[in-house]
Amino acid sequence: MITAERKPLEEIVESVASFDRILLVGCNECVTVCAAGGRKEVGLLASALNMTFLKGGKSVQITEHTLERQCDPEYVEELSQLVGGADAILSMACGAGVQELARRYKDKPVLPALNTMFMGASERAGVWSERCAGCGNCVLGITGGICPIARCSKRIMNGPCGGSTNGKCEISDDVDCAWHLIWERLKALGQTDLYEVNMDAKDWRPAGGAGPRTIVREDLAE
Amino acid sequence: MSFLKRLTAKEFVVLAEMHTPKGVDISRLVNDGRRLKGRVDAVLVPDMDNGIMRLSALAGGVLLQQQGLEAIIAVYCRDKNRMALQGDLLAAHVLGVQNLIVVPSADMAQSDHRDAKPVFDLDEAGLLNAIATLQEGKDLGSADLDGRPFFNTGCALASLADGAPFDEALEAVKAQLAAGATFVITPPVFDVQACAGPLKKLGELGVPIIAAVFLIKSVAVARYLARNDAGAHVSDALIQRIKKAADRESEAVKIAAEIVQALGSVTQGVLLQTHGWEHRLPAILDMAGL
Amino acid sequence: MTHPQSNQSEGKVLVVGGGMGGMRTALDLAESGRDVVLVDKAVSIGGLMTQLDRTFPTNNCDLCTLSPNLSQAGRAHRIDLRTMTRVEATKGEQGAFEVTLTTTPRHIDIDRCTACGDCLRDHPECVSFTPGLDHRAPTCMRYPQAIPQAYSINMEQCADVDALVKSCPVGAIVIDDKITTVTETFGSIVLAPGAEVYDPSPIAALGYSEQPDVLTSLEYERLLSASGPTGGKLLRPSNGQAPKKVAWLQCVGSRARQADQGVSYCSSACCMFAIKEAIVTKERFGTDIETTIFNMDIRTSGKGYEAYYQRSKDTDEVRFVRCRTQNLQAGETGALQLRYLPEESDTFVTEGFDMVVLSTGFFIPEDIRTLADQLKVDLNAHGFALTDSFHPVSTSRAGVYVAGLFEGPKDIPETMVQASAAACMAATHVGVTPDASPTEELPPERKIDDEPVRVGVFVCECGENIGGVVDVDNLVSHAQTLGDVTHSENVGYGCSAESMEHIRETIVEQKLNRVVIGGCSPRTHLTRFQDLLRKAGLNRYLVDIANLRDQDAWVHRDAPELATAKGRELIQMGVAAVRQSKPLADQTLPMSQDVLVVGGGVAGMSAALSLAGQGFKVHLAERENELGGEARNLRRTLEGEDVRTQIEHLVAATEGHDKIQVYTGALIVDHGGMPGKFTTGMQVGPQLFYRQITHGATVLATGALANRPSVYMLGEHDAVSTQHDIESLLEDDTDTVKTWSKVVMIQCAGSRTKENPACSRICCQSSIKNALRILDVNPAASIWVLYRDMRTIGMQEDAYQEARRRGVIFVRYDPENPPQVEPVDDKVKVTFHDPILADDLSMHADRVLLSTGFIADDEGTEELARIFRLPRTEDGYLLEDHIKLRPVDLPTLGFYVAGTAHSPKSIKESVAQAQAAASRVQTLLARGEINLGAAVARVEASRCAACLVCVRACPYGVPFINADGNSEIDPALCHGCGICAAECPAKAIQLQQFDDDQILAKLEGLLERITA
Amino acid sequence: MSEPTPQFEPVIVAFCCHYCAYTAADQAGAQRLSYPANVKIVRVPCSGKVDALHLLRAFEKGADGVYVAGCLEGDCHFNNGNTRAARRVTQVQKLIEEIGIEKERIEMVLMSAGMGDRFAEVATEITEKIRALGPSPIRGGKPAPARAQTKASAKAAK
Amino acid sequence: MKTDSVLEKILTSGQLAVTSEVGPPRGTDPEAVKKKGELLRGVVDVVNVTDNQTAMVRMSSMAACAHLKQLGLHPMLQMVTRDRNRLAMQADILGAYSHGIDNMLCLSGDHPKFGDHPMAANVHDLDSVQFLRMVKDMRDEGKFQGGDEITDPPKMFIGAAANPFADPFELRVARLAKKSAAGADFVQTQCIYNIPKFKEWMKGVCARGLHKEIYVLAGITPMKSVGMARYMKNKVPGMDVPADIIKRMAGVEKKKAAAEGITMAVEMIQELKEVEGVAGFHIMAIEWERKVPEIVERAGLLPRPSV
Repeated sequence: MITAERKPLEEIVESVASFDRILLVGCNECVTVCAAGGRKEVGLLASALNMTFLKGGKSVQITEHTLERQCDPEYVEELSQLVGGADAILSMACGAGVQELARRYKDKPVLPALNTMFMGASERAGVWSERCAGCGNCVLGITGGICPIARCSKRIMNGPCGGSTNGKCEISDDVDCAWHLIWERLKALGQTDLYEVNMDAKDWRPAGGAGPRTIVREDLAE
Repeated sequence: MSFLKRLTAKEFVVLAEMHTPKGVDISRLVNDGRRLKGRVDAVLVPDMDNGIMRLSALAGGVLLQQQGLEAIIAVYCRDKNRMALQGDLLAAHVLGVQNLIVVPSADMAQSDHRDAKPVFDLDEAGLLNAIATLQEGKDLGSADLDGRPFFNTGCALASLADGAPFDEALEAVKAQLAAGATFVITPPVFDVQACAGPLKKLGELGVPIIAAVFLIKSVAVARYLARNDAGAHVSDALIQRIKKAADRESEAVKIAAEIVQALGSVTQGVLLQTHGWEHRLPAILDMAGL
Repeated sequence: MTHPQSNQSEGKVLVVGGGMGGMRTALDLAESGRDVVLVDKAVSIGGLMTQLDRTFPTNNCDLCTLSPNLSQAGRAHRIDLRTMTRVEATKGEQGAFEVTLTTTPRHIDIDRCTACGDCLRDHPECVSFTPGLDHRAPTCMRYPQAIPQAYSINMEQCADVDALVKSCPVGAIVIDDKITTVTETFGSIVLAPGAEVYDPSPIAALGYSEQPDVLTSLEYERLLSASGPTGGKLLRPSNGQAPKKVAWLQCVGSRARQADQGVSYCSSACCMFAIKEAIVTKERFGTDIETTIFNMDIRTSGKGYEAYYQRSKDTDEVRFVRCRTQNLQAGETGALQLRYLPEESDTFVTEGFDMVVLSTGFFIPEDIRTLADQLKVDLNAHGFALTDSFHPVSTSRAGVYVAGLFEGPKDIPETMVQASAAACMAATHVGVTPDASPTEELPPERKIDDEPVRVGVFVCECGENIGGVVDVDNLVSHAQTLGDVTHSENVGYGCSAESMEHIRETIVEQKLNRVVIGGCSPRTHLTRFQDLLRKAGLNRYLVDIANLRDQDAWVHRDAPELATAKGRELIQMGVAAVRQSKPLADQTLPMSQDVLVVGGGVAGMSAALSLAGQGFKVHLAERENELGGEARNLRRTLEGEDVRTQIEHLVAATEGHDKIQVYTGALIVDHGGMPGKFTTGMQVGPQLFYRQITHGATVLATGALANRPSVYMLGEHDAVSTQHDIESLLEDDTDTVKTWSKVVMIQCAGSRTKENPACSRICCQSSIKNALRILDVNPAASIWVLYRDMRTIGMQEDAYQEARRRGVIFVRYDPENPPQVEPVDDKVKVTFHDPILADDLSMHADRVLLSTGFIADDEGTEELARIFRLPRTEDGYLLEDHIKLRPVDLPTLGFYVAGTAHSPKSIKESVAQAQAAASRVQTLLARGEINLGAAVARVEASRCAACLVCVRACPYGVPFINADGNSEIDPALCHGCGICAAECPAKAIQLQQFDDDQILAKLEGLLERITA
Repeated sequence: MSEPTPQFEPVIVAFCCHYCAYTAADQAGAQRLSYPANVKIVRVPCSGKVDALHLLRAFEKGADGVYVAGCLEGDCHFNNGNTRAARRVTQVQKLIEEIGIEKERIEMVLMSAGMGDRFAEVATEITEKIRALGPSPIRGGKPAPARAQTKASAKAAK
Repeated sequence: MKTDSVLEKILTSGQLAVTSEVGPPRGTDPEAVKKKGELLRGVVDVVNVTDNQTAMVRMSSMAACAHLKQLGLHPMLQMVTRDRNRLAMQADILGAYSHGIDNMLCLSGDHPKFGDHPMAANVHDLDSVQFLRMVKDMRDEGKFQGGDEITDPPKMFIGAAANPFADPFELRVARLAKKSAAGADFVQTQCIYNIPKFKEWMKGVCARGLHKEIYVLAGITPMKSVGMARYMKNKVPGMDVPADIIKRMAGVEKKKAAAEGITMAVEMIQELKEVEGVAGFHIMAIEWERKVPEIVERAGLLPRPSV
């Protein structure tokens, strides 16, 4: 899941300060699950913005709407009725959603209300952690299902470095040493021999090193 | 690795106690068991402890083994004569239950069948002897068996209370070890330091010692233990700690986990006794870092 | 005319007396599935309590607390209510009593009468109301919520029968109504005929007959009542002016030394009654009114009463004067001159008062003695029904039970306890009958989807309670201005039967589809109004209550304008919320019929045996290793009963009962579920084996502890012990007792103190019991009792007087200056101040006996209260749902309390409360199914993002993601907390009854004026 | 009688759980304990039902102070609704601070059903505190225009 | 001989090598480096020059190395993967070698979180193992990492760092093996305080025969004070300072603490000399270079061999 968190209110307020009618659009996918941009957060932000403007003596019309998914044109189309009545669109989706709105509604400023963070998993209620860096060349099969690219602070592919203590990364006791986890997992799987293999220098092209990436499924693409 | 292998390899073992139902609704046992799969080395199934008639430990143990757990079942002398005992032991082997623990029989004063006739055909050492005999391919009547069963058998220490109670219990354990038991399970330990003496003496026996860790669920239970069980060493500070906790249930789990951790370097394993709060076992294991 | 009766009525219980006690008995029996005939000689039921204005210690309006019971009694279809009916004769025995009942003609067809009052207006001479106790004939209806809601006519007084008949617009007058006599068969009989209040006229010195400003306490109560002769204004009958100085004289007609001065026992309730009247007087009519209570002892030994007494002194500045004699005469200026001898003085004092209230006690009148005679029920010397400690509501005749004042003088909570206990006992003789005759055919629910919203607002005045502070008419007219409100009115007492019917009619006539009641707390009254909507053909969830009483009028008494303004806002909020409400359906589950009783003392065992006797499976959990509780240490009661033998019997019966599963050494460790289906886990026996029990109801009989305070050298000197300690000594070692030449007893040792503020209730009688017993063994002993107030309530007073007669010396001490105890070899020296001698005395005692009473079992109840989530009082006793009317029910449905876990009490009171708890349990379990209400979480699948937040947040693990990939919540398992709804990031979950639209509408309703 | 000095009368919304705080409020009434009329109670089944959104909307509609009153710690009738509510209150405190509203304007209080006196005390204290803080900063501005919340189903596009 | 490195020569000859290090200044004045270098002349064989040590910006290691080289000392270029991608790294290696710098140490580097630029991009195009492989391939295959041939490849004597104490301990030997396999000729270890643990590690290294493939230089850092000891124990990632070391430091008077630290370092070297597989010492006297001669002398490592 893509995770995100709300930008500081001040930054959002500044970005929409010059508009009188704002269409605030949430997304019912990933950002709902990570409590950043679902109906509830849309409601909270609308309230907060409204109050901020009221405080400044300004009256702003905020229309709330939450789409099933902001990164699909068909869902985004749903907004066409509402966009006319707005001076700007404030999106509570990930960067993909924001860009999809901007692509579809070319004459409206589309502003992000969230900072898109990472692809992560939910550790427990209310806690999400980075799990995948989208590097385009998955090595999880030889690292015991734990990604050194996303989860090692130094992206070390032949770890661990010399800084880990008690299974924790040198940068913080709150961060697990990915290589410690990998090693434990490989041990449990009886695959410690996989560790001995030196992983070659990584080809970063699939990770975006070669520019924006596109996936085309020939059989599905029209 | 099986329970026996871990014991032999001197690795720390984690056991959990799971009671069979009084009745035939096994859903709770099975569900709690599934939740423990992969988290403990084996589950200990007591048999009619406290003199409460229930589903037999053998059946409970087999059920849990079907869930992918390894079972240790309790065997004792109060309710069966040597015929029934031997027959059930053979059955246990055939059904795949190979871990036994010989336990003393609970007093029937608190039983729900106080009028029942206690058998005591054998005593604990006699039962261990019977197990050894069976393993040699004979029964107590010296007849040859078709096929020899194999068991990994432990015994239970009766008391950790300093002085005479412990000394007597220790002698009994020695006798049982001599009769074939290979590991010992202690009564609940609440204060590892206070029990250091007895635990040390047990350690000197040279067999794996597994200490019971009991989840104290309430202040009343803590007080009860403090008042009624000299070997428990439940201190007033512990009672106050539970009492002052905002969430007594979580505090109890924390205390159990701390004891487990403290025992890590003292004994070769722990037996978690949650008595009905098996749903809390994962929390104890998490907190104890197991 | 006599109707020969068939055998059909075997399954019925006859309840005689329609006061609070009789009503409670009848209601309990009806709710637990028994058919009841409730007879009362009066024209309407309600008894004495209907004449009270407010009751202590909560100072609630009685009419408000009582009326729900009354109208319930009137409508419960299992109760056959027969007013103006007397018991004439009985035959047969338990299981099949044949009882002859005679009904006086009312000349009114109750079913037709609408209580419009036209007959009264036109023919006051022959239309009768019970005039109440005011000998100055009030002109009002006895009370506005009377049940049945009908008048009665005395045809003999009627001069023009034709005119009378014509005066009735509905033709309800029956000219040829005759006395009817029927003989019916009853399985058992409960006697709750009440008592009468002493008429002080014979005591000339009190001037009651001559002086209009001398009133009885009940008359004073009528004067305070909103429905009373002055419309709730405190005015002197003599001149119609407000009094500035009011005196109460206690023990008028009670604790009398001579027969012509009244009865010798203590009437038990008058002290609290007087204190309450004094406080209410100040609260309602001005703090500058001087209130003085003249008394011998203040006997406030009920639960919470001592604190109320202390508050009256400290906060309300009620003056208490202890004195011996008094007489009254009118002074020259019209003031009443009261002459009295203060306790600490030897000269008489004369003081003027504007009004004098005589706190008159109870006595059993001749007609009740006659009733007892007809029922062959033995009475004691005072005319009260004979009972014993272990059978507190059983009369001498098997199958006949007693409750309330007829059993002995008592207060309302004890009456309510006995009433339920009597119901429990009476129910043992009659089976549960199927609910064959639902008298209320509910109309089908109206479909309102297509209707425009039409809100009706009904605002209660609740007498002075709301109307005295809030401008109700202002609220009514304000409501009319609110959106969608099509009807708005003032309904007086909204919960009275009359008003309820009016509201129902209005809903139907005006086609209202949403209702807002401005009244008291929805906690207590929402269900009643929901039922009303249902009767009016609306879904029950289309109503909201604006809490104008508990959260407005009562708390803003000093600021009526603010209260009115807030009331308007509360109504606005209510209207806004109901506009958003939708019809909802209730969820149900079957109930477990098993009962968990916690505590194996006298109360626990009695409750268990009562329930098991009725066929319920009982799990009895006792934390000790044997049954018996504190009472194991007792030997005899004041009345001389052998406690030990009785306890042994109880234990044997409990352990031997095949419906009772006893768990000794049982510690409760967890609890969950809901009323009707609780699960409780406990650890049992030496190995702490875990058992989990599923049960429909829970009785807490966890007891209290014998107090052992570190005072007066207790525990430090062998000559100092508690009353408790010497029980066995007195029985088994009389030789030692014979060596005592001087015994000093100190009362209130460790009770009524800062640490343990409650009165322990039983210690005064214990000391009397032990004093008399010591004298039996050792007549030469000199016994001194140092006390603060002797609280020998009821018939215990006789024993107190006997002790005085036999030479026991009673000396009052001041808590500020308590007795001093010092060791002198094997004796102790006791020094104390004697107020009568006005001197310090000092004596060497062979034995000092401390009356230490009870202390709440903090160790036991603190944790149990946490596990069961029940509130406790500040001093650690379990807090009941309503101190007066629901003394057995705990605030969480399905939990009941019995015995000293509730408050200090005697064995007799404990057993009664245990039986009462058993009765209350039956009323719950008879419902058969659990109504989970409609407050359940619902998922709007199209919005659900399947994020698992609800799955993780639910405290009960109910939500799950279903095959469609959406969260699903089983309404039968949902507990209705709404946590999932609050956490759902997609706003896909709503908690019905509390959905966001409604909550936000409330906010909007409230804050309208700011944003508008 | 002296002329009452005109003072700022704050509007305070109290979300009270049915089992404890609301009962305590009724208790206060039964005991005739007085507290400021500024406090208006919204009854909820559990303090855990109070959504951050409700708290924020209360301010938006013009409340000067808001509090959530739940059961004592460990006493929640629904296990832990009160602690959840407390966490939400903390979250909303942060949010309103971002908006520029003093975080003291919202708080969580705990009480048992029997604590009528505590209810009155808390209501008085909070009212005084809010009174001292003055009107909510957002009340200085113009009224809030109604905000549209589109009802169109998001699934319609599917 | 793979290279012309003096270090390689000493190690190949079987003599104990001694290295030390200097940190370049946070400014442009080369004197500081030169001064520190002078202190070490004749005392150690090769002087490491750190690369943005502790993720703080300093004069580049290559420039500082060049200054030392001009003084006739033998510098060792340290390089971390944190700040450069593979292009920049290779370019700098070519540049360094062109200045006659023929020793280098390949590291991953401290995380920027600890430094003065926590907001900096954390490059890590390669990890240290991949880095070693790249340098080795440049030297032995004469190829850039991308595969193109190098005219006049750089002949670097390649070093790596090893922390025998970091968790998981059981992995530490294997990790050394990986570095060795990737191309490391020698390894300088993390400061050693826990000698038993170091010996255990060395035992593992020898058991695997690694000591025959890679030279192990034991890291030594003298303690200046008990405060430093505690800091190292608690604050420095991957450092293992046993309690008895702290106790020993705490047991002496404050002004004698530094001397005690030196003595302890000397004792350690003497003890470690006897350990199989220890090929030399890397003395990291952080900002205390003036004490290195004393340590080396008292440890009986003087005079340094000339090769």
